[in-house]
Formats: sequence, structure tokens, C-alpha cells
Amino acid sequence: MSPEAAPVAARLEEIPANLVTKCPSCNTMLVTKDWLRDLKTCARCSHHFRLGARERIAILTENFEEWDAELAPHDPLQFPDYLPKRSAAQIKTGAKDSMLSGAATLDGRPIAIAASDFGFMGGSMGSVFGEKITRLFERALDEKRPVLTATSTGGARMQEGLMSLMQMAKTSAAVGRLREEKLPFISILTDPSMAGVQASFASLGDVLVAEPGAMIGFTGARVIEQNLRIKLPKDFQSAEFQMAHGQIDMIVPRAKLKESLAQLLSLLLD
Amino acid sequence: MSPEAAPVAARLEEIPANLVTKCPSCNTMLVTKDWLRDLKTCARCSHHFRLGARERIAILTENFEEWDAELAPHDPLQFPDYLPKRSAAQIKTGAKDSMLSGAATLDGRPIAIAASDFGFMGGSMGSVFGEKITRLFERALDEKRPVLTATSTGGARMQEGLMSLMQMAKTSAAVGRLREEKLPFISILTDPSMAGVQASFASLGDVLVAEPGAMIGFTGARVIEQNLRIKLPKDFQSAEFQMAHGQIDMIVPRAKLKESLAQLLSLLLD
Amino acid sequence: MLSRWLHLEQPIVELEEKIDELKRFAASENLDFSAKINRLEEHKCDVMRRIFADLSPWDRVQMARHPKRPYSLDYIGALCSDWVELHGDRAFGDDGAIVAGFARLNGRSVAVIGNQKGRDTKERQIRNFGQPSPEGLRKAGRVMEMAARFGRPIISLVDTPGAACSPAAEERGISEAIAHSQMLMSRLKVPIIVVIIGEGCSGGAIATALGDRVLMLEHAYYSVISPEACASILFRDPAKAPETSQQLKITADDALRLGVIEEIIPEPLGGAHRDLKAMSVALGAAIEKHVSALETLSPEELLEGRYQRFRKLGDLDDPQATTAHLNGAPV
Amino acid sequence: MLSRWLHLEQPIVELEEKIDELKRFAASENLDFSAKINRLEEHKCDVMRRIFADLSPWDRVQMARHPKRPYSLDYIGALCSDWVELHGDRAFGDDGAIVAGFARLNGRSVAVIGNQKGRDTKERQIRNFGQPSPEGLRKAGRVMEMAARFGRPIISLVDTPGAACSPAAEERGISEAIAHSQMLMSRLKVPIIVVIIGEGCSGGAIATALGDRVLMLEHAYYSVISPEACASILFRDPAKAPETSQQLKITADDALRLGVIEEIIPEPLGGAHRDLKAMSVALGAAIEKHVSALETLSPEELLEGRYQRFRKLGDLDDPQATTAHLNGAPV
Ligand SMILES: [Zn+2]
Ligand SMILES: [Zn+2]
Repeated sequence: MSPEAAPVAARLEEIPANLVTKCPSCNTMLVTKDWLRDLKTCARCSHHFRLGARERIAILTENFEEWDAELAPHDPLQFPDYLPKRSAAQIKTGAKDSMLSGAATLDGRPIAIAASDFGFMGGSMGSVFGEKITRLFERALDEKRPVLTATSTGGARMQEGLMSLMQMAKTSAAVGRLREEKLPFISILTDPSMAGVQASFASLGDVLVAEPGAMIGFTGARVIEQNLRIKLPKDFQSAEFQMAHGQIDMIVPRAKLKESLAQLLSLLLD
Repeated sequence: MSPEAAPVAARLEEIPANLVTKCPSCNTMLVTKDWLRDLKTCARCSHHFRLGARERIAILTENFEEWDAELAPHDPLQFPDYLPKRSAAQIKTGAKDSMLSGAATLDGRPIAIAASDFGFMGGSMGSVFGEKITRLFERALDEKRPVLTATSTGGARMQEGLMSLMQMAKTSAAVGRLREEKLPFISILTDPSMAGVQASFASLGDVLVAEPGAMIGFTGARVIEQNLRIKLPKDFQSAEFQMAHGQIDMIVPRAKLKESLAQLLSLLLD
Repeated sequence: MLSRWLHLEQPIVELEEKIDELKRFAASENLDFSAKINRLEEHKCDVMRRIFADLSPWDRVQMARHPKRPYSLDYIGALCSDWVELHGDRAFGDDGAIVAGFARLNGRSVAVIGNQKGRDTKERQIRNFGQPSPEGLRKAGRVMEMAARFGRPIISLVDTPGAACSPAAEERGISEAIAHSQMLMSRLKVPIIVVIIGEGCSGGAIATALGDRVLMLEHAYYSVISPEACASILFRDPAKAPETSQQLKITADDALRLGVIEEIIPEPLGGAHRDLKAMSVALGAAIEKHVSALETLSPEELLEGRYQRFRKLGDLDDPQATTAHLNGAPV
Repeated sequence: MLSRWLHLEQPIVELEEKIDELKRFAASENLDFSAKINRLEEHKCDVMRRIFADLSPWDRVQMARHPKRPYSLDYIGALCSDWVELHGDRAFGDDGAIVAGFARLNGRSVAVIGNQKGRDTKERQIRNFGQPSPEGLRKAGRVMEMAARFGRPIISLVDTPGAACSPAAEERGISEAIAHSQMLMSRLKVPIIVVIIGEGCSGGAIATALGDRVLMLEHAYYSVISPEACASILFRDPAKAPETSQQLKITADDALRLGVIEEIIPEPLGGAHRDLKAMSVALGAAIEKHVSALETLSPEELLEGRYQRFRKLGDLDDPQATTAHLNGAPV
């Protein structure tokens, strides 16, 4: 890991109770302090643990200032169990919904950034998520900021039905507007980036950057296996698999991510 | 075959000496008169014989008026045997080079049309061919005519070396200019449409229409077989093969070709 | 009773069989049963009215998937002259699950793209059950770009249970293809009319459903996910699909109430498959009405209108907005 | 004598071995052979000058294919800082035979695309001997379109024996990919500098060679077809490749005389592979000169100039033109 990454570890959520953290990939017991310094990656097998939305933005940017924090979800279909599930997620994460967005600087450059929180109902995209992403692109266009999004999501939020499907069209159209200006959009694909989100704005980055091992795709492997009665290889839909199939531009380890993004933005803008 | 096709048979080159013509595909002996009425296709297996450039334009258009007839080839490299070969082709075909182009009407609609003559050094593209195609697109742009090209060619003319390679860039750029206007370009791919021609303007039609059985590709099957020491299927690079691989829009039998082109032009323009 | 009919149609089909039998008998014996036949016909109409006045969302799903339901090519055949289908993405293949081309509709030349299902086993394979692959969406994109260049309105007929579900589709970028198609449609400077004619399910549907107007046939459904998949994910029981289809609010009435569509096109009594001609006339008239209205707009107005149409969709609480709901009342 | 050296380099390599031996011996025995070594070095230079003053076209072909010849990534590494390589066509795959990305060159951010050959057996397979596949050209196109959008000049390094030759390349539309790349490059509103750094052969080369300026390294060759293929087709004897390479007029001098390139970039004595650093400095300076000149043009002037640059290429008799030759004297 790069030496610059160390200080940002302080911005990651500490889990003070546990002195060690177990890597789910190689089962190594990691000293939590070191694990945080490594930005929640395994020093042994380099497994990348999922980050929360605030953590994600913290390790990539400075001076984050949230946008549209006041937007709160409704229950357009009055869908069974939606409210209690969502309330539980709100209590757990302290956020109103699964999307965090705002202004920040990256190596001093003003940017617009958004990150989804897998811990909030699987990072799913409902009306609030879609609205925040759309406003992100619109405001970036107004303020001439490049856009970064980091997704970690299972896709559309079923409980909002058609309203959530419409967010795919809405966010894709928002990218379409940004494309007419000289403003880059870099889409950062972290584990997992799937379904309705991957099939809308998240695939439309000028550059697609993935974290190692991130699962990226449309239909989940398990559903394909069930439907076609086949067995898929373990690396199916991994970032490495998608790279081999020409779907993403680069795979960058978390420790190098900020540096890569800064370099890309500089090449496209300076 | 459609009844309208019959009168145009008169414009095909008669071979008065032979009362019968043998189909090279199914070996049927065809009565030459019927074969001409069928626009040089086999009534039995529907094999499409190659047409000369004038024949091609004759069966598709009316009121043809040649453009750039005065352009004559040079020998930029003083390449061995180029002059005698070319002279022989000139004597055989009565044309200065392998490309025939001009203005015509198709069902009364003014168009620009070009056809290459496989009988002239394999319909190869040298400086004259490239210049005529480029002027065709430029003049069509000036006179607001849709463009039709019918290729039958082995590719670039080796004997003109780099000058012939440059025709690929030149003609592709000419299509690029047409694309900025509301003028359709329909590329008709007849047997064979290969190499440097297929890898330039001929692939850039808004619509690609092929004749049944036409060989279409870049590298010839024999060269691939020799290089990779493999055996390719008989239908490799046929129009039907290319259709299955998403490379062409439609396969139209010769008797229906004019009608299809008129329909397409009407849909794109009226 | 054939499996080509739905369970809900059973009383109708039984009556029809009875009427047919009576007619055959009357003809063979040279008897006059016309009074009785008329009574039966009237009764059949009553039965149909009763059945179709009270379809559940799950019934609509069955109607949308009806094996006799007209598909895109049926409407194109019934509505259009001069249909010229174009093929291929110019890169990988030609997807049978999407048709794309140009045709004349009410005398006007238009581009038509549509999901296409197969009628028999063999065609179903070729059409992949109407599930578009990346190359199908890229073919549609190529044709739509051409339409925009030549100033032709675009008609998109949506009828898919979802995008292709296979390793091959993933490898060739089905996500990117769906995303790109939406972005492309948001930028094309010609009128785009979308009609959900049967199933409008998931990303495979929205991929080609970004238009200036979105219409729905009466018995079509439009949903973020199939009721079966939703029931299986949320309730771990695909058998709960019927009630899930109710909860997901996927009927044409629901979509209209949510502001997701502009108009419901009524189907003939008994459904589109009972009278393709009448259905096509209604479909053609609806398309004509909207295309005519849109043709008066400048390209800039068109794009702005289309952007705002989707821009306002969403249901959330925005304390800084004048009204709490951005659009539509909660259902 | 390793197969890593050409036959024509044999006298040079022998002298170098002799010098090395002498140096080793001098060092081990602690003797002073500097006078003798200097004489040998001078002799080596004479020999090199003699050999390289009189290269046949076939020698140039060998030089262009030299196993030690610098490839695109070598120049990018030597010339650029901040190289960020982008990958994939977003539809099918990532072609190792073409690299594409952004980098900083003389402080200026540029897009670089280049054919890439492999140095060892394994890399040669990954790079497919520098023969671009459809997906490689489509990747390059994607990066070039991005460059145009962000106003970055494009540097295209050409070094290919031809486009991919395989059933797979045909199935995925290598013709279309080559054609489309040329058309695309003719419309991009940023300066494009093409440099033929090694082999510039056939459609695989012209696919990425449509620029405002086309430069050639001294020992590169540029040809419509490989001498071997031409000899085998026209003279039914691939062994006639050496004389065919003469007849095809494929050297940098020929290309300059034909008006096909703007400038020859001289190579260090003995060829680019003998001094990558010196070669890169010369290459960087040439690129810089042309990019600076082109940056003063408006996008319209740029496109018009690029169009006319290729427009005038051709050698024919036009009785209605003021001069018989459109461009260049016959060779
Ligand atoms: Zn581990
Ligand atoms: Zn025959």
C-alpha cells in the first residue's frame, strides 16, 4: 500500500471491541489496527472488504460536503415489510437511504462524488438513490465538476417497483447530458455492482475502474445457475473476468485508487 | 423472379454464340435466353453469376450517365507486368479501369451509383477506382443524391502499392462526409467483396445488402487456411455466414434487388 | 381444452366449443338453431365481460404472456406497409429477440424496434423467449441512430420477460448494452413512442422504453422484476407470485396512477389475441396521435421534454420542494 | 551469433564481441588496450555506416521486424509520464495487439494508441504478433472518441504485419472495424499524429493511420501488402519477397516521394533498437513539432486539412485537371 493512504485509515469506522478481524477469503486473523491501515483489505490475500458509503468517500476525497441529505424515501407501493426493513437500515446506518452524495476535493481538485452503501438494503436504488444521482450529475454540470461514483449494490429496489425501474432511465439520461460537456465521469465498481444500477449510470463512465475481486454484472450468478441448470466458474463476473471480456478499463487495488483517479482526472482535464 | 425484371435482361451482355450456359454450382445446362431473363442466375440452384459493372448498373437503374469516364490509371511504382496486364483488361472490358460510376435514376429517383468490374483485374482498387468513388460521394453530397455502390472485388490493387492503400483512407473519409448529411448510402455486396475494399467504404453503408452466396470478408479463406493450417467450412464468409454473424443487414436475390433498394430509399427519404 | 388457452378463459372456450358444435350439427342436419346460437353468443359476451371486468394483476400477467398474444411482428404486419427489417450489430451477431427496421405507418415512414417472442418451440429458441441480448440492443441502437439521422420517428414495442440471462450475455456486456441504449434514447432528436404490448419486465424492458410517450395495452404489465423472481427473493417462495404481482403494482392502471405511462390503449373484449385487427387499429391510432403531437416540437423541445418526463419520476420526501411528492400520488 | 540479430548486423556483432572480449581481457589482466579498443570502435562505426548507408528495401523489412526493435510500449515508457492504459471494447474483449490510453508527453496530455507486439513467445500470443482484432480497433476508437471529447491530441503508433488473420476476426467483422476506424479518425476534431514505427502493413496499418501528419521512422516500412504475400500471389513464389519488396516501394524514402508521409525521423546509427533513448528523443521532438503546429488550427481547419491530405493521394491521368498527376511524381 502507498504511504499516503495511511492517514485516511483514521477515517474508517473503528470496531474498537475487536482486536482482530478474520478475512472471509483466506481465514487469516488480521490485527484490526493493521487491517484499518490497509483500508480494510487483507494483507495476506488482498481480499477487499466492503466499505460503507462514508468510508468510501473518506478514503478517496477531502473536504466532503454532503448534498441533498434531506431527501427521504417514501413507500410508493405500500409494499409489505418495506417500512420496517428500511427503518432498521436507517437505524443501523444512520442514513436516510442507501446513497450518499456531495462535493469534495480530490488532491485539491473540486469534484462531485457519490457512493452507495451496501449496508442499507443491499445498496439498492429507489427513488432517493436515483434522485440523488441525477442531482449529482446536474449539479456537477452546473458547477463544472468531474463526477465520480462508487457503487456497491444489488440493483434496483424491488419494494419501490416501477418507481425504482424508472431511476435507471433517469440516471442514464443524466449521464447523457454530462457527456455533451468536457466533464469526465469515472465509475468506480466495488463489490458488488449488479443489476439495475450496473445496467444504468454505473456502466456509462468514460472510464470504468474496478476494485480487485469485485463482482460486476447484470443477472446474479446464482440466478443464472438455477435458470440454466449449469455450474459457473468461481471467478464468473469478477472484476478480472469482466476485464478479460473487455467490460472495464482497469482494476486498481484500494491503496492505489485515489492516486489512479487523480491521475486520470488530470490527464482528461489539465 | 419478378415480372418487372424481364425487360432489363435485354441490357445484359448477350453471348450469342452459346445457346446454353452451364451453372458452375449445380452443373445444370441453362438455356442462355432464360438465364439472361433470370438476370444471370441459375433457375435450378439460384446461383448468382457475377455481373460486369455496366450490367450491374443496367439492372438496377435507368438513365445512367457516366461520371469521370476520362480518368485513366498510371503506374506509380513502375511495377513489373502491371502495364501489360492492365492493357489486356482494358481491351477485354473496353473500360479504362475497374470502376464505373455516374448518375442514374432508380424508380425515377435521382441517385449516384458505382459498380466495380471483377473482370478488370479482379475489380481491384487503385488510384482511379478510389478517385471515382471519392468523387461519387462528393458529387452526391453536392447534388443531394443518395449513394449506391455495388462491389465485386478482390481488394486493393497491389501493383499501385501505397497509392492503392491510401484509397482506403480516402474513400472512408468520403463516406464520413456524407454521413453528416441526410443522404443514405446503401452498399451492395456482390460476389466477391473482400479485403481493402470491404475494409473501407463498402462496409460503411447505412445499410449493407448482399446477394445470396456472395463471399464477403477481409482475409481470403485460402490464406487463413494456409496460415493457421485449418480447414474452413464451405460457407465461410458467405453472405449467409456474415448475416448470421451480424455483419450485414439483408440478403436479397438479384430479381428483388431493385425493388428492395427503391423501398429502402423511399423509407429513408420520403 | 388446450394449453394454448388460459385457465381464466375456460368458460369462454367451453361456450365457444358448444356454439361450434351446435353450428356443425345444424349444418349437417340442415336444422335452424339460430335463436339458440344467438342466445349462447350473447351469454358468451356476458361471461367475457364479467371475467374481464375483474382481472387480478396475476391474471394480467397471464394475459400478457398468453401464448396467442400478438407479438411485435404481428402488429408490424397488421399496421405497417413496406416493412424492411435490418439485421445485425455489425460486430458479433444478429439477435432474434429484437427486431428492428423501417416501415410505413399511416403513410409516414418510421423506425420500429421491438422485442420479439417465438410462437413455437423452435422459434422460441431463435427468439430466446423475447429476452434481448447485448447484440440485439446494439442492433436496435444502430437502427435508432439511423432513424434520428434521417428524421424518422421511432416506435418501440416492448414485450420481454427480461434481458437475456446467460453467461454469454454477461460476457458480452448486457449491463452496458442496457445502460447505453437508455442513454442513447435520451439523446435522439426524433419523436420516440414506446408501447408496452405484453410483458414489460425489468432492465430488458427499460432498455428500449425511454421515449417521449410511453403507452400500455390494457392487459400488459410493467414491472421492475418478475413477480416470480420477486416472490422468490423477498418471500423465498415463487408460489407467492400471484400476491406479489398485486403488491408490485404492475398493471396498466397502476402505471398510469404512478405517472409512468401516458395512456392505456384498451384491448378488444377478451384481449388482443381475440381481435388482432381491432387491436392494431387502436394501437395505430394511439401512435398516430402522439407522433403528430410530437412532430410539432423542435428537437431541443423534444429532448428537454423527454428528459423532464423521466426526471420527475420518483416518489420521495423533499422538504425543500413545494410539494412533498415529486410526482404521482402514492398508490 | 544469436537469432536475435539480423544477418546484416553480423559484422557489427562480431566486432562488438571482439571489443567486449578485449575489454574483459584487459580488465582481468589489468592491461591497457584502450588504443586498440578505440581503433576497433572506430572501425565498428565505419562498418555500421557502410552497412546502413546501403540498406535494401528487404533489409528495411528485416529492420522493421527486428526482434529487438522497440515497440509501442517501449516508446510510451521512454517518452511519456503518467501513462494510464485503458482496456476493452465494452462489448467483447480486450485485444492485446492494441494498447490505448492517456499519457503526458512533453507536459501535454495526449491519447496514445499503438499496435503492440510481444517480445517473447508467451507475450507474442497475447499480443497476437501485433495484429489488431476488431475489438482492439473498437477499443482504440473508444479512446480516440474520448480524446476528442476532452480535446486531447492523438498519437497513433503503427507497427503491425497486418490485421488479425483468423475465422474469429472475420466473424466479428474485421473489415467493418478497419473501415469504421478510418472513418472515425477522419472526423475527430483534435490533432492526430501517426508514426509508422516498424511495420506498417496492409489494412491493419491504415486502420489507425489516418492522421493530420504521418511520420515514419527511417527503417520502418509501409506497404499495401507484405512482400511475401505479394510475391506469393503475383509471382507464385514467396521466396521472391526480397525483390518484391523493392518493387512495392515501401521504404520511408519511397513513402515520402509518393507524398504518403510528411517526414522521416532518422534512427540512431544501427537502428532504433541500438539506442532507444536517442530514438525516443527524436520521436518526441517530431511529435511535439507537429502537434504544436496543428494546435493553432480551428477544428474545421483541422478536419478540412486532414480530409484534403488523403483526398489528393492517388496517381492517375485526369485530362481535365491542370496537371496530369494529382500528387507526387511517379517513382
Ligand atoms: Zn485474506
Ligand atoms: Zn445452378
